[in-house]
Amino acid sequence: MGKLYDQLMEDVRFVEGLNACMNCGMCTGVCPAAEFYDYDPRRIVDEVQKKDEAVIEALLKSETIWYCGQCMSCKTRCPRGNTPGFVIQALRKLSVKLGYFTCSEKGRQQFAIKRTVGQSILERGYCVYPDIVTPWMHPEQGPNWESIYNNTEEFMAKLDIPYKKDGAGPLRKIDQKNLDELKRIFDVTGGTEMYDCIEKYSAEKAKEMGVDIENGDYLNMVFKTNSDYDE
Amino acid sequence: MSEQCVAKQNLWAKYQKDIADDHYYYCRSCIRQTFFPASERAYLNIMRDKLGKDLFDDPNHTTCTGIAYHSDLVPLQTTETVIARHFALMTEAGYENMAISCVTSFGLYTELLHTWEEYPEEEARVRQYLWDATRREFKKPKNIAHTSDTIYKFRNEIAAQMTRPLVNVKTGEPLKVVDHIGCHYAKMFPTKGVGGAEFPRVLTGMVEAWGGTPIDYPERRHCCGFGFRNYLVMANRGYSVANSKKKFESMVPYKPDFIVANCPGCAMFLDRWQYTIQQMEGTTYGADGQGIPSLTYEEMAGLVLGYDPWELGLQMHQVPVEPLLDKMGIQYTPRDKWTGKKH
Amino acid sequence: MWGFKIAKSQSINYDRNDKEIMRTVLENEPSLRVCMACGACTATCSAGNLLPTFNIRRLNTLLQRGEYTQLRNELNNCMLCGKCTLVCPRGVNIRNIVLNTREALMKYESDTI
Amino acid sequence: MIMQQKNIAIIGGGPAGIEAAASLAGLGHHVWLIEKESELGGHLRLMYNLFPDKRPADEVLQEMLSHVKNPNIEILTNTQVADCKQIDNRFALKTDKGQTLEADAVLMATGYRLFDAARKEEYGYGIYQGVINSFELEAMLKNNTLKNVKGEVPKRVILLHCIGSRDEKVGNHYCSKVCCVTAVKQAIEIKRRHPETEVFCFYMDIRMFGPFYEELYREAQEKWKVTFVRGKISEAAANLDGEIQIKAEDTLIGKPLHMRTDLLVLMCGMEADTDEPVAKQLGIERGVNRFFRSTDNYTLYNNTNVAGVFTAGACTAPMNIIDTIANARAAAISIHEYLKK
Amino acid sequence: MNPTPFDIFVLPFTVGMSLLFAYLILKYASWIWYFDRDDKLRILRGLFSLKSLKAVKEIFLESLVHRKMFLVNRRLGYMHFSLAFGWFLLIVIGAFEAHIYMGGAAPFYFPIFFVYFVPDDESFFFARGFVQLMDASLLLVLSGVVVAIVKRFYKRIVGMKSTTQLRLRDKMVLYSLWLIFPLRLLAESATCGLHGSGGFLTYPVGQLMAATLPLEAIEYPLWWAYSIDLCLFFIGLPFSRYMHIPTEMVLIFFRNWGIKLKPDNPILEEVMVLSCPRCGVCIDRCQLNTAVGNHDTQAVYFLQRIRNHEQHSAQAKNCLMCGRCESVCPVGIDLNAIRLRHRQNFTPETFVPQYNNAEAQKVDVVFFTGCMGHLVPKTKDAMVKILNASGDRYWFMDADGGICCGRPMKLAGQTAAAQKLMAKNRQSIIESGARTLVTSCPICYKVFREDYNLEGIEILHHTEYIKRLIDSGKIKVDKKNLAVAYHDPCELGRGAGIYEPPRDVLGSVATLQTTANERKNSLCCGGSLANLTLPSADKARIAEQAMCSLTANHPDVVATACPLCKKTLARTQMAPVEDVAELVAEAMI
Repeated sequence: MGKLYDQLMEDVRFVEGLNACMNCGMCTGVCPAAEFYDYDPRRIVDEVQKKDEAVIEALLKSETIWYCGQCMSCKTRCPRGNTPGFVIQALRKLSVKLGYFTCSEKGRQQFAIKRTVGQSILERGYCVYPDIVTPWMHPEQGPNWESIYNNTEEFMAKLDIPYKKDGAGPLRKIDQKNLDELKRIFDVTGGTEMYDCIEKYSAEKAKEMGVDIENGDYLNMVFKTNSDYDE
Repeated sequence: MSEQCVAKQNLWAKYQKDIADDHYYYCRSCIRQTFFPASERAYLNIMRDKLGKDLFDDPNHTTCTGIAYHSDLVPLQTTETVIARHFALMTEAGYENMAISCVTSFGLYTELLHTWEEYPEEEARVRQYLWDATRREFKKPKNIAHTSDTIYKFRNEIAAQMTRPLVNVKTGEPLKVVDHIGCHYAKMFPTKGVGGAEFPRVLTGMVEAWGGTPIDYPERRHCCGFGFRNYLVMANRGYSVANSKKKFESMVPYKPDFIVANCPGCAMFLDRWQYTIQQMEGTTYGADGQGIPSLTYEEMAGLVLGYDPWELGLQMHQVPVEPLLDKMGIQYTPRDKWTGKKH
Repeated sequence: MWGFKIAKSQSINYDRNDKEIMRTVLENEPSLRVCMACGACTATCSAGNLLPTFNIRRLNTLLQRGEYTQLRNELNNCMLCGKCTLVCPRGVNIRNIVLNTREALMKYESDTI
Repeated sequence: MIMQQKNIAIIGGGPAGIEAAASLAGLGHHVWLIEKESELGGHLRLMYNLFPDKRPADEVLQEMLSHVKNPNIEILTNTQVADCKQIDNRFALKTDKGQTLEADAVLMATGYRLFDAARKEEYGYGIYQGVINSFELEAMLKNNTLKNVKGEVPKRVILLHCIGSRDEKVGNHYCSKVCCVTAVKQAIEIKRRHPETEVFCFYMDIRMFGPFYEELYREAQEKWKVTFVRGKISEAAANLDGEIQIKAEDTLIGKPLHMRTDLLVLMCGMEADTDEPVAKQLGIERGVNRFFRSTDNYTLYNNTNVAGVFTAGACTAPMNIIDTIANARAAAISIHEYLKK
Repeated sequence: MNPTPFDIFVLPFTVGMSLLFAYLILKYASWIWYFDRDDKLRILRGLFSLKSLKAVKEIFLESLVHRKMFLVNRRLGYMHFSLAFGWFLLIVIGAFEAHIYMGGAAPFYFPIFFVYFVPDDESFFFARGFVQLMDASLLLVLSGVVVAIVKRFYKRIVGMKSTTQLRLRDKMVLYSLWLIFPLRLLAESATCGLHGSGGFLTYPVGQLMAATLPLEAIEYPLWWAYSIDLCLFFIGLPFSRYMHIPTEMVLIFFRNWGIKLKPDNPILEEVMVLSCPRCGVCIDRCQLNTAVGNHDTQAVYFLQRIRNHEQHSAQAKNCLMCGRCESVCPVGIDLNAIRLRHRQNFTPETFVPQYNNAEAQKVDVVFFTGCMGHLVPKTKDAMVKILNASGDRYWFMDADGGICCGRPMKLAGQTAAAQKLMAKNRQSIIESGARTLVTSCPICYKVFREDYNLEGIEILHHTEYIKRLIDSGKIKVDKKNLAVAYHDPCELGRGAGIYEPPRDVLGSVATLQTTANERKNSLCCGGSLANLTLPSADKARIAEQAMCSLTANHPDVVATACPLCKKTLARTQMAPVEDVAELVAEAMI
């Protein structure tokens, strides 16, 4: 394993996303996450470009790299052609790869996303599907959604949507052949490996924290814990 | 024409995007099909039946993994290869143009093609991955457009068939429309969006062509707050809603009649967060105290073309759309909202 | 039920921020204005040497933007040793700014409670 | 040895052209000073006063113009060079008025083009009335018409540095050098007239390279109470009242900063005038910054790749008036030495 | 025995005098009442001890003779001496005269108006002598009055550049004081003129008046005027600066009985404030006056503001606390301590240190360079070299930076916060097990000595430590051909009384020059941390003033023993400035 900075340099997004930052602050000025979190993309880019291994390691274990919402507004504005959002992606990927993501509360959430969106891709062929937008996980979806969710089949039928049916069209069922192709792509491109990484390190962390991962306690915990709210 | 308009026209002139004329390979959106399946159907219907265009809706199409990618579940190469598979499916089906329904996908496809230009070795690597996994090969698309680009392109043709312009039938005034553009539509590659990143034309062009008045407001360019992991994980949703709230508070003084978005996620969030804020804080936005309806551009196009609101799936919105329908003078049967209307 | 709370903006809202303390301190120690943010104070700071998150240079800016909450927290770390004032190339009496800000903050807080 | 009188064509009648003409005439040469506008002076004509001494620009211009009242100088205003050819060591210039000028040397003093602020789309220049550029502010100061969109004295003015400079997004990697001190000068002038107006400068780095510039910066802080914020504004948008809402990061704190302002002044940088026809016809090379490339930046600054063609002033790089005058004199000496050979 | 004489004009005086006495008795009683238990015990124990005798002696020397003021300024001293001592003589001699005349008890107004009641009676014992003595005393006082009046208008006559500025109330009392003795002279002379009596002063003046004025008509009004003027003065006294006369004496007693200024008890401060005679000696000593041109913050004005309950926070902060004023104050007021007390009033105590020192090492000697020490690395390196050569087992406690000694915080009035810092350092020092604590910084040195309670640990400034090393032969130095002028740091010299060790050390490595302002009279460098508000340009002016004095004899090097002084003086670029330790390190063999 090379130095952290060298590992980051292996990611094309990092190479593309980081030229030389002059700390003008345009990215932070427009960043939605900087407004609502203690988050400063400029500082992250500046810290990374210093190539200090200890600093990078601290970042990989930090909360701060997980705040970015990936809107990429920073890419539009940077006068040096940097993309802090890409740098964040590279940092997060390395954090997952090295298992550092479990060091932070926000990083641990990767497990919840993997178990929901991640699973859905391989099981249904799409990231999002009505079945996974459960009202208890998504109270903000409101009563209309709740009634649709409870009668999806009937509702979609009335709208003439081929929900879980064969053939083309929205919400149709993806056949196994295509799902198999997706899985093989995941296998050869490192997608499966990354999923496994999330599972493996999360299981280790769950054990360390004494939280049961099998019965869903760990998932529930990472899905719902936000220390900022407790203050 | 005012100085301001001239300046905007000059700006838009710089961003004349090439949009294919016909024969599109259609790329489905995870979020749109989940929350606005009827919008999708309306889009296909408008393109095919109203505009006589050829679109191929491929049963083999899957997600591009964009949400997982931006949530850091999968590496870049996985997403690239899944997208490459779509290129292969398109090539196999004999198409060269893509119409992409999802803004995240659109941004990713654009980014991918850009990356391959700059880093050809990356393209070679992905071709190899795709071959290894699926034995498929592909040609890169000649043209990729967001589905809103195609509607924008044919906005005048739609206007010609329009039955319900964006006009308040009671006052005769044009409806005031707030446009919201998905961040990944043009912020990453301003030249790939109609009108660029700062004053995008894609939705305001439709609004103007169909008789409405687009509203500019200070937080127009701000993200809706989706933020991938910031919404997907319950604990983080405070961020997501706060960003939408920031937008609502900024747009309210302009008294907009409705919001229109080209990104499926944004349209959904700008709808649902109004409900959430109302429930959590008691604030209802909108001049009439009934919320500001947040439509997809397909729904907007469907309404002006005289589609039945419940066929367009407007009942899936949490903010009631009836006041808007009333303003536009659209007839609807309240009882059909949930029971459906067989046609 | 919701599992989250609507986040509050952490931005500096200059229009909304109260500038009373800033005005008081500027009146008592006008040298505050000429800070050019070189960071010499932070570099030499005795407290910053022991507590790297403490940045005496940032105090000046926080004060001038009316960011009193963060200011109060940071202010409590200063030992008043005076090195910052001694090294400042613009002759800013940083030590007196700290003193005045502490005094003004205390008065402000007792007034606003 | 008495040198035979030579003919020199100076393209551009701004400060560089004027000063070079005066110097060359003083050395005994005959000069055509060709200016496309109806008056000499270039951008200097648009300025109210000049840093660092705040001397009125008109006064400086008039003094410079008094030097070109010389029988050796033929001033051709409202004139453009339509065609230009090099024949052996000489240059044949045809003007759009049909004159043919046979010159032994050509001096390019074509100056600069102000960066078009509309290209920084995020600030809405041209779209939002409250967003103006630095020359428009200078005109307001010159005509005493500093007003917000409602026609009142602005309560707050923000000057934003580095517009079109140090910005890869518009293809300009270089620093335009004069904008920082111009902003400081303008900020002081606003405060001098309207002490109640709050004036802010948003900057990335304050570059006070000339004598008494740093002192001027300090004066702006200390005496005039101008506030300096380190951070480039990311976005500007008008609200219903026509005020401009800005978003930036206060990088010295590390947090986003939001505020409203009556006026947002974009301190536009300098760009090379790449459409200039003479340079194209003579094949004068430009550097990566698109300004004319010097043969050597240290010893042959005013020489170009074409023998007999010289450059002076802001067509070589962003330059202030003081340096332009010095540079024009240097160019005159370089031409004189070239013609001696 | 003569009958008791009386006239109605004595009433104003009697009333004024009675009121004054009543006021003073109440005042003295209230002070003692408000002292804490310890101080009350001190008074009880001291009252009938030798301490009281010492106090009487001091009162005689200082309040009457004004010995200290004579030492500072002879003309000013004479003024105060003539007024105070002359009046004292008038009272004492007058009392004897009256009592002898009466052959027993006399009403207390009687001696004051003796001449009126007994214009030409030479029958009693020493009557002629008394007349002459009283005239002599009156002349002494009058000479003082003349000097005082002249001083008011031509201050340089008494050798002062600045004199105190007065307010209206003070002026009225001052004029009433000035008038007392001329009126007495006129009234006595008028009576003497009518009776052809009088001494060497009153007789000629009386004759002159008789020749030129209608004496019968004006004699009686003059006595009235004299009495009324005395009354005015006595009533005005408690509200004027002349309150210092009755207060200073009390202060001297209190001091001799061992009562000290305390942060939480304002009584002694009140006594001190009232004791200030506003002689103005402090004004010319103050470099904020002489170098910066400030005429508002000097001790006399500061005390005046406190007394008058005027805004004085700016003055409390704007003081170098160099101690130059305190060291010459004729009344011996604790001027720095009072200044510091008034910084407590408006400073919050919300400070919580979130840091710690490096782990303590077990050694014999702890070396603490202090915050400022890190700004003069050459001094620091010199000390490391010397410590390495000493053979002592030492720990450089703040080698990588440490917690501030706490004195800067204390000087800013944040005592409780300062104590939190001190506690941390104290713990580290004690944990090291060292018997000796050496510091390079006089600021730290002072606070270590005064506030740290490091029992069993000897606290040395590095100059003291180096002197021991040289004396004991632990380090050897070579005397260089170098002329050195030494600058006494305020905190080390006036602050801690360390004048000789640095000079001794310098003497063994270089040739020490004498300078115009040495030891107790040394000038402040201006860098003082005690001044909270002084702008940097003004600090530079003070530094230049100090350097002008130090470089008068063109030394090769100006030496000092404080990192802050070194840094501040070096900025003037008027001469190379080195710490004593640096010169020693260079001279080590």
